[in-house]
Amino acid sequence: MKKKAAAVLMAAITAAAASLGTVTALAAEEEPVTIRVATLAQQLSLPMYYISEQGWDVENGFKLEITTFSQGTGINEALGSGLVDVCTIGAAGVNSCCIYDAVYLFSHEDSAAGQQVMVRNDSPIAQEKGYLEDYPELLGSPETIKDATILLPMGTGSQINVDTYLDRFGLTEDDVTLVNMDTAPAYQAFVSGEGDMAHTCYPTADEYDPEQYTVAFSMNTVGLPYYDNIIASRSFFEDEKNHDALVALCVQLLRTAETFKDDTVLMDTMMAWYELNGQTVDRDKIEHQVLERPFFTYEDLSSIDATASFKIMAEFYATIGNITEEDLEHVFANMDDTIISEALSVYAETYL
Amino acid sequence: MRHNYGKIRVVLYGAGTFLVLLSLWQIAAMTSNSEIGFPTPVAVIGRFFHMLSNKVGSYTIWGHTLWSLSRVVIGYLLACVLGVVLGLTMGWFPYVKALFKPVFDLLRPIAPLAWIPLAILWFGIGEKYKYFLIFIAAFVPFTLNSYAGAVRVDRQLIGAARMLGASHSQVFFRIVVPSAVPSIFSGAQVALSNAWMTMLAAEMVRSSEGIGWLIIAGQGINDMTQMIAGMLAIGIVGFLLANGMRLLERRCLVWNNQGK
Amino acid sequence: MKKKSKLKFQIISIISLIAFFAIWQLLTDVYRVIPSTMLPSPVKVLQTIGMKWSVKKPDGSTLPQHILASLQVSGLGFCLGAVIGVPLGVIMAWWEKADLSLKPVFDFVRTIPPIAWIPIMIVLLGIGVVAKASIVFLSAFIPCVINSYTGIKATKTVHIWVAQTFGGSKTRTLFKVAIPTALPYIFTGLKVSLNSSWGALVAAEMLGSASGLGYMIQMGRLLSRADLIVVGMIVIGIIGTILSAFLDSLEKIVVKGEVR
Amino acid sequence: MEQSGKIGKEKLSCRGITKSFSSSSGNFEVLHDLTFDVYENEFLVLFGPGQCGKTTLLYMLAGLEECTEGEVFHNGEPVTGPAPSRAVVYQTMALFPWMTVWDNVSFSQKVRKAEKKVIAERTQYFIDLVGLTGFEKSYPVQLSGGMKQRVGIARAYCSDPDVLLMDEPFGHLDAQTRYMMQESLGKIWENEKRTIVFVTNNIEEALYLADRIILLSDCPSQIKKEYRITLPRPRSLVSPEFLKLRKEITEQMNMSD
Repeated sequence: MKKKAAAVLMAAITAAAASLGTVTALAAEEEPVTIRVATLAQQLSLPMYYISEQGWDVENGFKLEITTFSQGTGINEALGSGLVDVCTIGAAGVNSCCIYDAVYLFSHEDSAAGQQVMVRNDSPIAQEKGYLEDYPELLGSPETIKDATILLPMGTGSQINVDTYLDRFGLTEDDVTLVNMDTAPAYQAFVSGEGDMAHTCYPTADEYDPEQYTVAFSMNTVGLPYYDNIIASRSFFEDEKNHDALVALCVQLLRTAETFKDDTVLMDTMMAWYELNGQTVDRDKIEHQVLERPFFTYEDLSSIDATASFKIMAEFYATIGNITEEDLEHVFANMDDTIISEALSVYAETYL
Repeated sequence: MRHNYGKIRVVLYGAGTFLVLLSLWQIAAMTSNSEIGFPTPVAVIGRFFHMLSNKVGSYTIWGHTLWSLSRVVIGYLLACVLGVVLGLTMGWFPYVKALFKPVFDLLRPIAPLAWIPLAILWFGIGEKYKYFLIFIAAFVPFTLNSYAGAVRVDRQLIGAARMLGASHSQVFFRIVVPSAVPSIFSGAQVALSNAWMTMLAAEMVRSSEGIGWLIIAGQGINDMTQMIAGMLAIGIVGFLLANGMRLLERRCLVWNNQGK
Repeated sequence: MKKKSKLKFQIISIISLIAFFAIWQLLTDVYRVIPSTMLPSPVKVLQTIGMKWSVKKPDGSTLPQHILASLQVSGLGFCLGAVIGVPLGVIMAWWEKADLSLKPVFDFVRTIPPIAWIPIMIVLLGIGVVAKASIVFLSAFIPCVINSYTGIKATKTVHIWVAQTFGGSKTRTLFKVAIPTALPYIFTGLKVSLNSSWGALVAAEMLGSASGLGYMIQMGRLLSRADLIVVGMIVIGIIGTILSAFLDSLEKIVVKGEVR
Repeated sequence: MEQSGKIGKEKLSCRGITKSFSSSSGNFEVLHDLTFDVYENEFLVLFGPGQCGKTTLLYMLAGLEECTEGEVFHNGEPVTGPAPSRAVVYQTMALFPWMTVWDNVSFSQKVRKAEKKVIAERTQYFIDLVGLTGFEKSYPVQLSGGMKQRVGIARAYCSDPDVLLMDEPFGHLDAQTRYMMQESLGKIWENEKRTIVFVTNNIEEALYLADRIILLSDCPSQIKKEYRITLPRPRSLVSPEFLKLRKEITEQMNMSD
């Protein structure tokens, strides 16, 4: 045991020293273009995971290196520090587009389901339902929501979710106290009696005991379209030799979305992902979580304007002051559609 | 602070208190009905030994500890070398002091953890930002204590050395540096606990292995037992590091044991 | 040092400070070597301080509110540390049984950095000011215990002998003789403890907070706003310096005839 | 002050030495216009009451302190700073705590980069001379007061000085060790003839060791009187001449001029 442990330590030191000092030279030309991908955990990383498992990436001239993150803000930092080329990210992607000049390619999944805020059954907010006619599902009223303490991971889609909810009741962030906590710690704090409302998402959402907690609102009930997006770093996007690899990646994502229409394939992949990450999960329990968040196929992207959600989020960030007006212009300027349109036509020729 | 009250009595009392505390914890855990099952000490210790042999994530506790230690070692050694050199030269050469001390005093009061966001911005979220953070956390105590050691050198010893024919640089290397060693060692002790704490913070912010990651992974899946077992590991390793440093000090400073 | 050379070094120090800021300004705004997302220029930092003084955006509170929240958390933590730490140190030093039983537990708890307690504190004490103060308490109470312990132990046995010859009971001697003599040590302990409780502020606010300088830095990180980060760091640094300067002058007044 | 008979040529000479310290409450003069010479291979003792600047005077002879007025000459050359040729034995011994006895004694040779063989020989010789054989490897913290002072003496001798300046070297020792040290210093001086300037406020010590005694007055101290001691060595502290001289000097010292 001792020798192995020492070997690990030595390896760690040499690896660290190497990364500290030398800049690793790019792989030789004819090898597939390596794309370093950052994805959010669980369901959102499935397409990338599936592509590399099936070997579809090497077949089409690119190689995926996947790292998973718990929050979009972590991915922002990865993009900012040039450790990542492409990422799947939610609302936090707006920051990357305006501050790190990243490029929005397209939205690949409707991930609104599960993005909800829980409230205790016995709390005053839970007693009032249907206060607003056009949003019958929403719980609470301006009086009960005012001065509430809400636990949520700030700077992500959940903040927009909460702000939209407040906006429906004519309130703003200044009327409540927003406490910045990651989803899991938020659950533990809320469950031990802290705060009045706690934002959550799958899989933590299912941990809440239905007898004690109900959904005050979710992205669907608040009417906020929330899609996850594929975003590329500016340097990677502008490098001509990566163009084909990017198109190929988008094509494979569309192909995976198509195969994921078959529920059993989708669920098997999900279970395989959990296995790989050393987490034991009950298949039936998580089935609804996975199926409620469909991936956009070729037909979906041809019929609806998938960029709507990203634009709404960017405008929202501007209104609450997270980004300035000219940042907003910057975001819109960075929304590219050339790659996805090329990918759609390539997909049509090969797979239809 | 060590008073020998007879070995057996020491062990008896110490073990006694630990037992009392553990049983209190056991009772509290069993009776508590909080939503999150509060683990009992037995579960925690059991999990700790379980994690010693089987993997959590990609390593056992040994691997995680080694990862954490490897990060501390690199940042710590760098801070030791630079901190001592800067501290001693600042303490002995007035020009160096005039040049570097103001900027050093400007950056010194900033808590190491406050550097995390900037470190991530500068070095990305790989390993480098952890080395930078640990370096900053250890660099300040090393520099401060070396500076204090060099400034507080006994003037008479310097007179004696010059009287015996030592040149200005010989005085620095043969008199100032050795006489600063005791206070450098006390700086090393502070630097070690700083480095250890900051390494943990860096790992809890972003990492895929290490003891800090172990706790955060536990928190991520609401596994309180893993969280507390992780803390147990941190406590043990921290305990060994601190005592290891004291032993090293006692061995190296045999000429000074009447001082401290 | 002769008058002339002392002045010379002061000038060099001022020049080096000005150079530090000038280089920083040149590298960021003037020559754009470092992008503003990585490091804002001093001018931008000043603008942000000006803006943040009255504007709540984008992190939800103005700078004075952040400062107030932080002072509240570390202040409460410090008081807890002093109120519990000092008596604990005195008891441990004065009664041998207490020393034997409490010391091992204290040494073990001491090695677990405050930040490792965060996940547990969320469950035990929630996320209010008390929970955050408990994280500060964990790093503040250690210097209090150590210094009051050393203070009492350092009380000359002759003092105790003198008190006992005049018929003082053990506890009366403690309050009449031992504690007054240990006052300078206890005061140093309080000084160190206040510094470390200000240092632990950033860790405490990682527990989940809605305002405070540590929170402001975190928000700067989440929103990729380097200027918020640097402003938070600088304000922490400035307040830290003011605190320790205040304590140094207080110490000079309070502890006049102390043995150093 | 008449010039006593010449023993050898002058080693050290002071011309109009004055020393005053400027403190917040104005200047405080310690030494006032001292002029005297130190002759080759002479055991000169500067004797005077407790606080009369004897140590400052000694430091000025060694070059560790600057003179406010006047100058110190060594073999005719003005003294500008400390040098191995004017070795000092400190009252507080000032040994290097992190060095073993061997390293302390051989310090001056090592600093001068003498070759290995010479260093080893000289160091061993002087360690044996002061009676510290066998303690080469121990640290100062492990030695008694007397032994530490022996290291101080050996260290000074080892730098092959032209003049040995001793600042109340036995001031901190208990009476017993003090007598023993005075005796061994006398013997050492017999074997290794050097010019020695010895500062003390203890009359027996002065009379036991000195060829010549310069009596200094209170601050600002001046030369009160000079005595040539021609008693045969080794002197006994109880012989009538010894006691007579002792009485005379003590009276002279207590007589305020």
